[in-house]
Amino acid sequence: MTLKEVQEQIIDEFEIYEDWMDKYNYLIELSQDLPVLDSKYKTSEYLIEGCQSKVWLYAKMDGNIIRYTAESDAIITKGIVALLIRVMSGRSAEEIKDANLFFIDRIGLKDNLSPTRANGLFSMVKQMKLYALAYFAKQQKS
Amino acid sequence: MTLKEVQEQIIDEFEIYEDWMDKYNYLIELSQDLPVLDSKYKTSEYLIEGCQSKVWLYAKMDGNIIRYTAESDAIITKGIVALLIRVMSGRSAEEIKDANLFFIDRIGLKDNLSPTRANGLFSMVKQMKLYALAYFAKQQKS
Amino acid sequence: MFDVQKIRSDFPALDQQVYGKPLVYFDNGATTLKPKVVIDTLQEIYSKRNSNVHRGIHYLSLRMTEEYEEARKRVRKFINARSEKEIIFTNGTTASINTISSTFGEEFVKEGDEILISAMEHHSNIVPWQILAQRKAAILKVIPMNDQGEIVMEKLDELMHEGIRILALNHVSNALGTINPVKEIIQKAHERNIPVLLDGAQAIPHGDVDVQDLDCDFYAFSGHKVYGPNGIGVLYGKEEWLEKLPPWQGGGDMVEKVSFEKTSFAELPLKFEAGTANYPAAIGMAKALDYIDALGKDQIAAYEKELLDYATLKLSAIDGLKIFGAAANKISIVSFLLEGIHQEDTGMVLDKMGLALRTGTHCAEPVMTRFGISGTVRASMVFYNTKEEIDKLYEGLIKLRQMFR
Amino acid sequence: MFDVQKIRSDFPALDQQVYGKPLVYFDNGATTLKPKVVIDTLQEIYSKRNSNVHRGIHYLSLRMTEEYEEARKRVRKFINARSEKEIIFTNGTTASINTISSTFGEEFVKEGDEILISAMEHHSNIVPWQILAQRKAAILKVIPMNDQGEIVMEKLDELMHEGIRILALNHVSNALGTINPVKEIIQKAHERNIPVLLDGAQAIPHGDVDVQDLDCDFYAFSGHKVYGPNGIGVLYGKEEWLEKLPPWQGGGDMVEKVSFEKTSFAELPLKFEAGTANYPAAIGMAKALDYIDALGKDQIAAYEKELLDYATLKLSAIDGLKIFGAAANKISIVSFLLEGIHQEDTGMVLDKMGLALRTGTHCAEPVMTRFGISGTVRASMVFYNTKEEIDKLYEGLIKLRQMFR
Ligand SMILES: Cc1ncc(COP(=O)(O)O)c(C=O)c1O
Ligand SMILES: Cc1ncc(COP(=O)(O)O)c(C=O)c1O
Repeated sequence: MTLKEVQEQIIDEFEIYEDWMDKYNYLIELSQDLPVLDSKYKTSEYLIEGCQSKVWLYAKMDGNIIRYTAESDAIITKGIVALLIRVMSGRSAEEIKDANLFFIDRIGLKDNLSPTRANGLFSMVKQMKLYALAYFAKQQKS
Repeated sequence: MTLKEVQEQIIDEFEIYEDWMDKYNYLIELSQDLPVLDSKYKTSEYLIEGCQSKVWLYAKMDGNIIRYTAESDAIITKGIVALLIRVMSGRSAEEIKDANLFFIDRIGLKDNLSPTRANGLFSMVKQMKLYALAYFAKQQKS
Repeated sequence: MFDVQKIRSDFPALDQQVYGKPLVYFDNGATTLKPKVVIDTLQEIYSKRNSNVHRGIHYLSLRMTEEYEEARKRVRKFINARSEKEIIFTNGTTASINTISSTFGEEFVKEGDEILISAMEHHSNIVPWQILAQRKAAILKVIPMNDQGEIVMEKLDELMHEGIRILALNHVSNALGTINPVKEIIQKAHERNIPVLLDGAQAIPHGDVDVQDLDCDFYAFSGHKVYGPNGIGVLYGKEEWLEKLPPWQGGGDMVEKVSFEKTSFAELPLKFEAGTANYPAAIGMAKALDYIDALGKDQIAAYEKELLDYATLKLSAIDGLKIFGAAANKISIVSFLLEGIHQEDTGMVLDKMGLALRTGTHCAEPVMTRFGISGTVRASMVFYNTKEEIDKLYEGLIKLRQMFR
Repeated sequence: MFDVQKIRSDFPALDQQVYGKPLVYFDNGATTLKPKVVIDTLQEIYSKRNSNVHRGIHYLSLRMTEEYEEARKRVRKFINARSEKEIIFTNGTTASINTISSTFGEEFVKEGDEILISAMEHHSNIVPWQILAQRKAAILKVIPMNDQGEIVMEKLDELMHEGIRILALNHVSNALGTINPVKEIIQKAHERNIPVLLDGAQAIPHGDVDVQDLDCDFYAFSGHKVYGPNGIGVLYGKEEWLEKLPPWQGGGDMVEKVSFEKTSFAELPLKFEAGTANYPAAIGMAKALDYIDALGKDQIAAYEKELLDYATLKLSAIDGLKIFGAAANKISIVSFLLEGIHQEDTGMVLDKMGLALRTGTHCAEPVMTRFGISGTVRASMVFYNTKEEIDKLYEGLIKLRQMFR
């Protein structure tokens, strides 16, 4: 699936939830499916700090693609992290660095990912793209 | 005339002026009648400084009564100074220190004599009373 | 009787929905909503009477200056200061505290001196002193608190000695709600010649403050936390102290005469008011104080106590809910956590139910560190809140617990 | 066309009488009146949307934060700064200048260093540097002006050398109206590695300011002088400078992490914004900037130039009237005296005719000293003023001369 297709899939999934509580319930569910981050990455090096919750993000190159794993101490944030990883992980650096994450807005989570919301999610997306940018630059050089 | 009577006289005089310009014309006239302050008193020692115009005030004891002479570099202020001297000068220290200057309000000059109006007139009245207070204290002692 | 419904109708912002749910505003510790009289005052000033104060001799400027100085008198009366000279208008508690940390600091704090604060301060009453301590190579000492969130008085006695230049303490803690025994503490400090600054940001909205009775040397608060506009605050200082301090900011209004060779400063209070004053906000704040007085400070305190007791009882009954701050003497703030649920999750879910609570450290990170947590959820209630709203919070939390089990 | 009558109807305060005469408001240099859109914005915020910014995660707080940050973007665009990080909200020009005199001063000014200002500065751009000079034993140097009220450029060249740490200059003089050739001066300063702070309080309301084009290092202005509310101002600073400077005030919002041992500061721009922001005023000011842009900065400047030329011609014709400030490049300010008549007398009489002018030193005492006078009468005109109003001033002055002959 393309980046666009995954996002549309997510939008479809959320469409059935009319109510915020249902959306949150679904995010809580998603948070439980997020693979555990190896505790050796739960250090300040991988920490993305917001005002409220913490996110740890680890990225590694797997051939041509980037794989992310992450974790958060807050559950709804973790659910969103799970979505971000579902959309972004396993793609090429080039695709990720230019990714237009339209699904966030469409499923009503814009607040959580806006820079004025002092939390780690906005920084997380930035960090995901930064990793991609770095790998991409490396690829270009070699 | 008592302090009260002089003030009532002034109020009567101003009653005929309906218009501010007429009042000011009268004050300009009054300013010309103010006896000149001896230039030796136009020093910083006798200066009462406001934000805009300057007032110099000199007081001397004449037997039991206080005589004021004063001067200002602004003409309307000088007119008001003339009125203040007409009301206050030549009276006992006791009378001056407790003087209720109701005429100011009644002839519409309250603004000019309010503490929020950053000029010398408010400080001048204060200074006149301070002189009186000082003389009064001296009299009481002796 | 305290007619809450009538009072609520004075606050237009209470009458709204968020996410289709009626708003429950429990974020009053961050900023209070404004009564109509305050909003109208701002509107009238800007629509009709606006003009810069102090130096003008034209009609509008004179009238505005009078109103501004009336506002100062109003504040003087509200906190019972001796004179208007002791009332400095600033742009908030933070600016008031920084005024003192800078000027008092400049004048009286030397290398090796100690500055005493408490473990429950808001960042605004920590960081200015840290900056000062660093600049002057002075030492910042901290009075600890106990598990209830109260100052440990015995420790205070130990810490207080002649080497301390100033004690800066919040009157009421914004994170825990604790009302500190400031009168007693000030007495102890004065016995050792230590002046005391009180951060009154959270105290002023909730009860009677009499600076003469307290005998504090400085008192700071914000307009926006006491039902007034933003951008205005108060620094009270004893005249004898303010006379001794150098001015802080330089600019218009705070000078008497200016030349390139020599500048002399204005008398109090203007010495500390550089630049164009926020007179509309000062006048707006005075209206807020009128509003409070009309309701009655005692009645407000009594009603808010009722709210606090009700909320404490109700929330304590929730399984796994822990309240932080159990001081014997508290304002109507309940800071809590649900076991196993991050404060952010709690805040986000409650938000969608129309409940506005603050979550996080409440700008009092050391308090969180003290309790070994990363933050709390805080319900800060005031006289326009109701028990029904507390019930909604209760129900919301019950639902939330089910979601996260 | 520039439809002044339509514009006037946007400013409710213009529609009033004082002493039974229609108000002629020529005190715009002190503070401007506010368009309805600004007043309404404040009212709407306080009635509906008010909530403290930045840390909250509930609906109202998030919306308010967005609006506040939008206002910052608006300001960035208005002065063409590179990024929002360079836009610090303060509570006015005075606070903006003091921020730099304190932080830049703390960091970069040492004993014997020179600070350069001009002979036509407002007290707000003199006193902060005097305080700094005194604290650091630095030397304040003054660029003289000529009889027209213009910077003497040759003297500037002489005075400018490597020992100067900073040059602080008004973009436009509030007492004389002079528009300084700041771009050229900044170039000269930069050739000698001298950073430049511009006091833009009087420049921003009158024309286009592009901080990148000017290449100034710091730029300060006030909301209330640019048709916005009181209690808000802007400090622009080049990012590389702001990064180098220590924070000024300590408090909430300007910190990243706080502990008693170690506090780290927030990123720009929050590093310089301690305490609760005046977000309603910031948003109100942004509306004022929108209003100005809708009118068109060039159109405003052209119309105000017309007013200036008309007023200059008209007033010059009055016997014994002397205008102070005859710079080739001026904003619409006419500062004058009538021979033999004290400015206070002039102001008081004009006031009673409904004409609001400022009299005195205009917080620029050294300018008065330079011209050997104790003050002037100042008509400061903006786009909502009219030639008919200037006619009224002319007639008023004629009448006044007769009274005082
Ligand atoms: C040139 C200039 N600088 C600074 C200021 C000070 O502005 P504020 O009083 O808004 O801080 C003014 C306004 O009086 C001014 O005209
Ligand atoms: C106890 C306390 N001190 C200081 C402050 C700072 O007030 P402001 O942000 O209005 O300057 C606050 C408000 O957050 C507070 O609660």
